[in-house]
Amino acid sequence: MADNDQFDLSDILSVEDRLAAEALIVDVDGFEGPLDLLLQLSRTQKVDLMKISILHLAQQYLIFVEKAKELRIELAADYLVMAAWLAFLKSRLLLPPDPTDEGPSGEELAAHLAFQLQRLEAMRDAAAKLMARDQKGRDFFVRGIPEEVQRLRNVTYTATLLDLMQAYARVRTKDEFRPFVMDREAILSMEQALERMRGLIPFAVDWADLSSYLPEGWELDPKKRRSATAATFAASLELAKQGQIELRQGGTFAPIQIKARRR
Amino acid sequence: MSDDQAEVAQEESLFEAPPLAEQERMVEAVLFASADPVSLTDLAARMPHGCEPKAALEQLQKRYEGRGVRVVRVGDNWALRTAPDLGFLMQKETVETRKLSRAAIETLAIISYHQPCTRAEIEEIRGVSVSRGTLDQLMELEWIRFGRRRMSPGRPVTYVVTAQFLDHFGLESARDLPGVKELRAAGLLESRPMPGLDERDEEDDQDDLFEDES
Amino acid sequence: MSDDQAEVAQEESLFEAPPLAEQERMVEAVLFASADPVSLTDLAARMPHGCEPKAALEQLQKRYEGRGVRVVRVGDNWALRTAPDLGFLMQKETVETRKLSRAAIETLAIISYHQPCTRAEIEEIRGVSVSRGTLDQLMELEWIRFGRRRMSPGRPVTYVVTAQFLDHFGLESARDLPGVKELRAAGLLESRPMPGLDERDEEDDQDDLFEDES
Repeated sequence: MADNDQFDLSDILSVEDRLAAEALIVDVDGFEGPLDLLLQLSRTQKVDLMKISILHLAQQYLIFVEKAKELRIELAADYLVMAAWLAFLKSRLLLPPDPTDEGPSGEELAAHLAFQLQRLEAMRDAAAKLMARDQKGRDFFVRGIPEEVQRLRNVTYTATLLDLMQAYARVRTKDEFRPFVMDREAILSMEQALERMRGLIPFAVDWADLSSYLPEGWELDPKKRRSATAATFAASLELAKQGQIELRQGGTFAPIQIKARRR
Repeated sequence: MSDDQAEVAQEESLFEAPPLAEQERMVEAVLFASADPVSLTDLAARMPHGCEPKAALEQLQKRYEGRGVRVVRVGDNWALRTAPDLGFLMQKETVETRKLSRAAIETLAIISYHQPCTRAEIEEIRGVSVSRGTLDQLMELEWIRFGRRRMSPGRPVTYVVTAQFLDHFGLESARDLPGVKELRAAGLLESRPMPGLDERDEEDDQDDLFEDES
Repeated sequence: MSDDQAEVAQEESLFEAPPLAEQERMVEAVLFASADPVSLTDLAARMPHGCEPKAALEQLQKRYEGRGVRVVRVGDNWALRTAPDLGFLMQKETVETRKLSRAAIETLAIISYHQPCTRAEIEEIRGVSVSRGTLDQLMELEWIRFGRRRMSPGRPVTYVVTAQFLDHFGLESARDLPGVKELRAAGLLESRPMPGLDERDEEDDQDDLFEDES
């Protein structure tokens, strides 16, 4: 508020009014929104919230807002929205009900507002009770020297039948092994993959990752792995189509697993 | 233990479980060693086969009645905590916590009494918007966490209180919150839509209440 | 307590010291919550005026005799510790599954195809030496065991696969393992056999197979 305004105000208003105005400024800052203000105002009625007069409360609120306007206090939009709504509620409560109107009655709206106020008050109460409870690290304490739990690792090893057979094949062919030589050595065709898979399928009794069906050694070179993966995948789709294998995948980008189809 | 029960126990285990008094010692040792609450499952997993941690725990709890340390229940877990009336001896151990704002305290209370609770519901009760920082602060304290998304339009996230919240405030479960029965009886924990506003999505809120605690 | 002492105590404190049982609770709570062992001086400083932590501590120590937790002296300080015989409860076992090493799976494969099979034979087939650890590991897994000693010079020990092996790999017998021809047909053997190294010896092996098992 500019100094000028202050000066004007002091001219117009009595000392009492000015004090009230100052209190108002402070208070509006202290309120957490219109509902909070309403709750505060309702306390001046000095009755149980269950018996509060909503009409009277609406009146109080409207006077408050009016006063704030007179004092050129900028009220946040939600205070004004509430004022408009309360003005509407007040008229509903005062006028006889219009039978053609389908909306909720003034009494219903008033009851809801009373409920909201009771609920807010109840939650404030509950919050205070919660914070008044004994708290950990303030009123009660945990063990000061916790003893670490030692973790013993128990390792179990696992291998699949395919691992076993591939290992044996690897060993038996080591002497005679020479790298696959092709015109394009990093390319595995789908036909090659299909032929290879056909031979393997009879032994694929358990679910196994498609990646374990790549030709020996191909998984080491990124280029070869890419080609072999694509070809093996295409071949597995073909085999699935022919009803020779089943395919499954746990989720997007999860490993694809295959096994022979039981007949 | 009746004869029948004894027989069942015998069948269940080839080895005889240690006597209850011994099991009580074990539960005592495990609870002493841990600063965090321990579950019955965890106890059973650590104790020899055939042990019944629940019976041992109940016996232990009785033994510590009126002592400087107590056996307390936190959700489905169990812990040892000093008796609250002796807190004055522990200035050295007292943890200085950041003072929570009024908004944070009220938000925490609303979540704990209304959980699972959406942000819109918190705002509806407080009558003002909830700042992101308030929820973040409560999350950082690990007093609230995300619950299941609400099955209403927009599938809003919900908030629920955590086991750490229960532990911090010495609560066995959210059912033990101060005055929760009275508030429910008074209908103040219901989500009541504004008359005239058709809020179908609010209808099944009550069923959700405390789903996580059971 | 003599009258004189009582008078001194009276003078020292305007308030009466709490009863010993209460002091014991206090000592218990402090020892429980403190991050370090606590000295008698420290206890006295924390407790209300007129308390006698030494007496309270002794009583507490007696109370914990034979329990899962004990009052122990650490230098000049005191602390609560879990009973040493319950140390096993502070261990948690976790099971971890790992793939067999290449050496192990190859050794296992050779044994399963060539059993009974000596270590020298395994080394001959693999073309590299087999470490004791590899065989031990397979023995520990109970996938291989000792077979009959070979009736050759030195009477070397042989290895055979076990029923657990068959169970793990879902085989009815090691005879069900595909032969080299089938492996080749399956594309598991990619290159052509070396001339001269025909598969006759392998067929012989198949006949030997499970001489010990039948």
